[in-house]
Amino acid sequence: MSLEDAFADGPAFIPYLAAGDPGYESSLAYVEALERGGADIIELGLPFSEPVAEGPTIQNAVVRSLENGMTPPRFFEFVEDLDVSVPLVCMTYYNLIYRYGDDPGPRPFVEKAAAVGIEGFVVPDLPAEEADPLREACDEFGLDLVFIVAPTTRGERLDRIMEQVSGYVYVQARLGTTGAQTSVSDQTSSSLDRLGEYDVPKAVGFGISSGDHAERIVRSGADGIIVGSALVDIVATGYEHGDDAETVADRIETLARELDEGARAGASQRPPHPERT
Amino acid sequence: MSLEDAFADGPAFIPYLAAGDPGYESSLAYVEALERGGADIIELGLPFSEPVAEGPTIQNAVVRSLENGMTPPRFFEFVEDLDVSVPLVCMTYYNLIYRYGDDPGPRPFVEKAAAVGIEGFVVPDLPAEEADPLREACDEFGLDLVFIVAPTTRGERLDRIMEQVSGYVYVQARLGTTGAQTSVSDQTSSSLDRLGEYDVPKAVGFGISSGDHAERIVRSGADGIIVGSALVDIVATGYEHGDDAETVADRIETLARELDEGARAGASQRPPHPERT
Amino acid sequence: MSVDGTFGDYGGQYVPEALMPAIEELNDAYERYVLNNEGGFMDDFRERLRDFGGRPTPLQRAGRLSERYDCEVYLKREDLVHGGAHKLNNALGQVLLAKYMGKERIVAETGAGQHGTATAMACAHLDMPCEIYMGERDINRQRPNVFRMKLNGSEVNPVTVGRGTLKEAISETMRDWATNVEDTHYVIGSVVGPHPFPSMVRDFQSVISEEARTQVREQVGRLPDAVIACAGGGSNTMGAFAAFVPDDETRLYAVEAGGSTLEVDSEAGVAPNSASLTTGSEGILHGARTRLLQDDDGQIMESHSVSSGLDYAGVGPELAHLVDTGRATAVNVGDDEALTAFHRLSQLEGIIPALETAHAFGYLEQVAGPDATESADADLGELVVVNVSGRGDKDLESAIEETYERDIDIAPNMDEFTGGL
Amino acid sequence: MSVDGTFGDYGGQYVPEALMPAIEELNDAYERYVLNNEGGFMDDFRERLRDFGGRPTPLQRAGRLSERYDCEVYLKREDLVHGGAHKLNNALGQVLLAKYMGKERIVAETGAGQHGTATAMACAHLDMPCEIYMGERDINRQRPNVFRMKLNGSEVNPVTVGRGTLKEAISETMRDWATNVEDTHYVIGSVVGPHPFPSMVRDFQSVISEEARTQVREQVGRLPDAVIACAGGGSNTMGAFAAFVPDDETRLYAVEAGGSTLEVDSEAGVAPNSASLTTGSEGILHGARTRLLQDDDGQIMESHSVSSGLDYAGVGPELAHLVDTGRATAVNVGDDEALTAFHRLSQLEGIIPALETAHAFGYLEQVAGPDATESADADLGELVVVNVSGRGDKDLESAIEETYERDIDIAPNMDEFTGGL
Ligand SMILES: Cc1ncc(COP(=O)(O)O)c(C=O)c1O
Ligand SMILES: Cc1ncc(COP(=O)(O)O)c(C=O)c1O
Repeated sequence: MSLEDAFADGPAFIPYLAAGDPGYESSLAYVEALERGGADIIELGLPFSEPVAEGPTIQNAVVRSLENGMTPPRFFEFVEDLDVSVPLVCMTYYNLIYRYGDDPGPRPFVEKAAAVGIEGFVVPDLPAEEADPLREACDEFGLDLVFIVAPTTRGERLDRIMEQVSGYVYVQARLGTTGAQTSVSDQTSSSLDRLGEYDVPKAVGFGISSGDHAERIVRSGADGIIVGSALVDIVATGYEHGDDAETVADRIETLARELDEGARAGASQRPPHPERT
Repeated sequence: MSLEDAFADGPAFIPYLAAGDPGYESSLAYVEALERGGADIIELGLPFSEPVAEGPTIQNAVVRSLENGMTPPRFFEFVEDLDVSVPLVCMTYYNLIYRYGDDPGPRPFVEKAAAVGIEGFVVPDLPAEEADPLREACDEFGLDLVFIVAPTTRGERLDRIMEQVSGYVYVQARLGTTGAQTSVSDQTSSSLDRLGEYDVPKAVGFGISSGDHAERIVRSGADGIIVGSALVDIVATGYEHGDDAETVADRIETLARELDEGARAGASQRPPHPERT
Repeated sequence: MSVDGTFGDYGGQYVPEALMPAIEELNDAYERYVLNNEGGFMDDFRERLRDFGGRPTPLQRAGRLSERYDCEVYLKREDLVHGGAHKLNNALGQVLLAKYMGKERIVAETGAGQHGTATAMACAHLDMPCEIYMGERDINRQRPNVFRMKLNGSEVNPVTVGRGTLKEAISETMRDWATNVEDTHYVIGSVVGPHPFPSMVRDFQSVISEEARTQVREQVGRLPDAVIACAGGGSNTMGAFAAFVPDDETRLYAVEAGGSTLEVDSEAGVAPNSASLTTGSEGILHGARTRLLQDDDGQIMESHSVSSGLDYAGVGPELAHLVDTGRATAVNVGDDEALTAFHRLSQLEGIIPALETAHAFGYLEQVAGPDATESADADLGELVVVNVSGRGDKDLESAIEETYERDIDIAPNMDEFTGGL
Repeated sequence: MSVDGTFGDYGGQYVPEALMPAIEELNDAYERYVLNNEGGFMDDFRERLRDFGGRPTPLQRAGRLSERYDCEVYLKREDLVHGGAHKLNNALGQVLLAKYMGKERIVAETGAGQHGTATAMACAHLDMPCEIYMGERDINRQRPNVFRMKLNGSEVNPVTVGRGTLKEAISETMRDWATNVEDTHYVIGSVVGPHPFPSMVRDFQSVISEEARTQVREQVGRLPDAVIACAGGGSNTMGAFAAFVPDDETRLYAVEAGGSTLEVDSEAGVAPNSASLTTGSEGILHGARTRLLQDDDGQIMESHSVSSGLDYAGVGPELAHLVDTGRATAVNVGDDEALTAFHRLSQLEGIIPALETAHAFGYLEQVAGPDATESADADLGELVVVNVSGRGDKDLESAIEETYERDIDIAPNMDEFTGGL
């Protein structure tokens, strides 16, 4: 199933977790719980030591995962060990992609990612201007390259990104970094408006934390929702309290379901749009 | 008795103590002990808060005396209360002389000093260049003005000083500040040589601490010896140990006698000098 | 450099999309105000550098060093710039630019606190609100600098994630910028980060070599055989090199922190040095492609140096390019050598250098000192300019601690300071 | 001044005879080298001031102060001199002179440590052995400065007698000089002491006003209406005034430390201020006749000020004379006002001043600030030059302590610094 297909059957629910957080086995369980909760695509973070685009929640997840020995090779094993059927998007920073393999450049990483079944990438520190090499490798191995569009992205920049994007566009709901929030920002609606004319699914992320929240976002016109910090929070709390992995996985599944249902509810309330399938 | 007369009968022994060190009454007793020990002239220190020409021993004496309330008016009372018959020289710094009385200038201080029976002054921070006003007041009231000649004083400077000096000249035995030492410095002999031609008694001070020491100084040609720190040391030790004033006075008298006898012994070993009486 | 901000393979703009519009706006302002002096920006900047910053700084012949090294040693005295280091050249330029751009708020990161204090000073001078991010561990190590920033009216935000040092502070400042990008300018402290920062910071710092080049010709009548500067991010380095780059006969030495050893513990992700030019490899960090201390996977390593201002895993892309192309030479000086040089300069010339700066002098000793090995193949020539990037007042506590630990033999007896100042 | 070193009734040479030959020798050297530039001494001095010292220092328009005080405020930036204060101008001059005189050893006294560090720097630069006397209490209060002197290779001798402060250190240095007068020069730290020191130190410091006078004419096109400088011993004061003395239209303000109050406790021999020009009387101290804080008997009083560099019972004789004759005006600023001014300058201009210097700015606020009383009768005019005698890095600890104690309302929140740095 390709990434774009995941949007065919109503709004896509796209949860994020950092691979290996807090440990290898528990993390496998948590990611699998996402699928049970209704995930249409899963964004799987490969932790980088300098996660400049993340807020404190995901930053701490990255630290936990790294301390537990997560590396790019382990990440690929992790993907192989995962028992999920929805498409996986690898979210990581460019240096890890660039440094993988014997020669610098993104090709070896993409080749390996394709081999383990990854369908696409989100690379928060790789703007369209610098993306050509990765874009080429993705094309070669048939992977999608998702770009983030920020509330500040307009005009020419937007065109340039939309020319390169594939799979879906990650609509950043508000300025700042990742992290759970409770209100729908004005920035979200105006971003969706600006993106209206482009023919690619629009998934909104940054700060979605509840079913109600998801519902409102989709009602405003999003084709999907991306949820990270709210889910990572569950992992963090479970880790801090020493809860067992099964309990934590259940909580994750529960929130996932709430989010997924919220998104669906939002879609049903939406005025029909001829150009949207 | 004038200061110069004190040199008539053999070498003059000129001890120094700080008035009021450590207390008013005890200090009276110590000064009186100097006379019993054979003093020919007594240099009585009026403590100044910034005794720049003194070493640590006398500095500390100054601190003790000031803390006990010594002031210029008290000093004059002290002199009046003293029961000694040898001439007294007041040793102090110029600011105290300058500030005494209603009008700035040395005259009121000198007038008062004369009235209480002081015979002369030594003012360590008043070089000949600045001494005219004090010299005039001394002349008016018939007091002597003793100057210090340092090992570095030569040529014109020496002449200038010797024109102004009266009573005796205070030959500084070595460079530095006051303080007990044990050897006779080469600087002493060469200073005495330089002063040979001037017709005024030469008293050597700075660092004389024992009868033997006194003997050698006088043997080298001094007309008198000035001893301060070695005597002040006795006061300091007595004060620190809490010894009673009588005991301390006895010790002072004993050292004074040793010094006086040393000086006399030195004189008897001296080749007869026609120009010295 | 090319107009797109790449230096050979290095440079670029590897930043989150949210920042790109701001970076484009900045790039536009850089071209207008800095490169084309629109609105008289550069005149205004140079006047403030002179009156507020204390420029030009002297180029001083170091008599006793010249004797020791048997060549003419000249010192470019950036330690005399207001605030005590070259850092103000850049901070003042950027804060002024932000003002011209209509920004209303400044954020900055700082490690040792030098860039933070420089930024705080510039912001007070230009009446701009300022927030500075600083790792909690650095805050505890550099309390006087924290206090100075506060005195100048800046807020200092402790960064508690990770190890609480410069790396984390940079990430945190980027986050603030990403959140408040519309009214806020991020004053980066060295020739690092996405384009236009490396070029812009270099341009602001180039005043060092522009002055030095004129001064050395006036005072000695010729160009130097060598220019030596320490390199952390590389801003004093690029500043000291820039005007000399076209002078082929002048050799350029970038002295990195050799730390305790050049060996790297890749397993632990720790480099006991900050020698990214010497021991690092190509990668992408904090917005640019450059040379980095990284492990085999591309994770950034903890760097180490006795001088916190050199303690950074990356280096400016332009400097990396100059080294790769052979125009500049990367060398390094270890902690012990740097500390010894710190004491030597203090004693011989009456200039207490920053520990960063001391590395540059350590190199002079390494290749021209009495114990220089035969294999020290650098030929400094007869006329050497050393950039005194900053003064050491900020480093007194570290100097005490580290001198004891390392038992530096030329150090004065400091027994009374064992407990610190 | 007259050639004999008197200024009206002030000045003179009230020193022990043992020192007189050295003082005559110094006077001779002063006339030959300083006044007549023998052997190119003054050229050598000026070149070193430039290259080693960082001169000329800027005359900076202070934008935000100018706005606050509704007049043009210009700052003479002596805080940018190497070492952080005007003190080096004098120390370098004297150590160089000692070298020309063939002396082989330097002694100096220091209170706050600024003169000591300046002397230590000059001695390292000129390769002269140096011993510095410092009261034990001051040593404990100014540890960073003690450490800096040691780093520069000087010995620091603690003075334990009395209260262990500047007064005692001066006496002790005089004693050392009296003992070693033949090969040793005593570098006095201000325009005090016996002739030729007051004239000589003034001449070395006059570079401040010589530069400022030229700069203000170049930058503004006219002479200032007022020059303001703080006054301890008065060396930055005389330095800032000297070239303007013949300019009758320029008013000169010497700002003394008003301490906690101008009331004097004559009984206890304590003046809670250091305002010898305002509250003192004529007397003789440390070699000169001048205005002093003394009790009715002529005993010198303990002075007090929040800034240790102003904490001295005397003042330079020439400055006392300028005030007596009406050419200069003595005013004073208390501890609280000075501390407030310290914070204000830091916040408004990005310059953290020495606490001494802050007094000069306190005066500006006193007479031109928003709360200036009607009775503030000083008319500063429209163009004011303030001498920024030094930077405040040395005062950070005191600033913390004193700001808390006095609860200065414009101070930043410094809770995290209650325990000191
Ligand atoms: C005095 C000094 N020199 C050098 C550096 C290193 O920075 P850069 O390499 O950017 O000049 C610093 C950084 O804080 C510094 O304070
Ligand atoms: C910065 C500064 N200003 C002023 C003074 C006061 O000295 P003077 O009155 O001699 O300039 C000092 C003395 O240490 C000082 O350090």
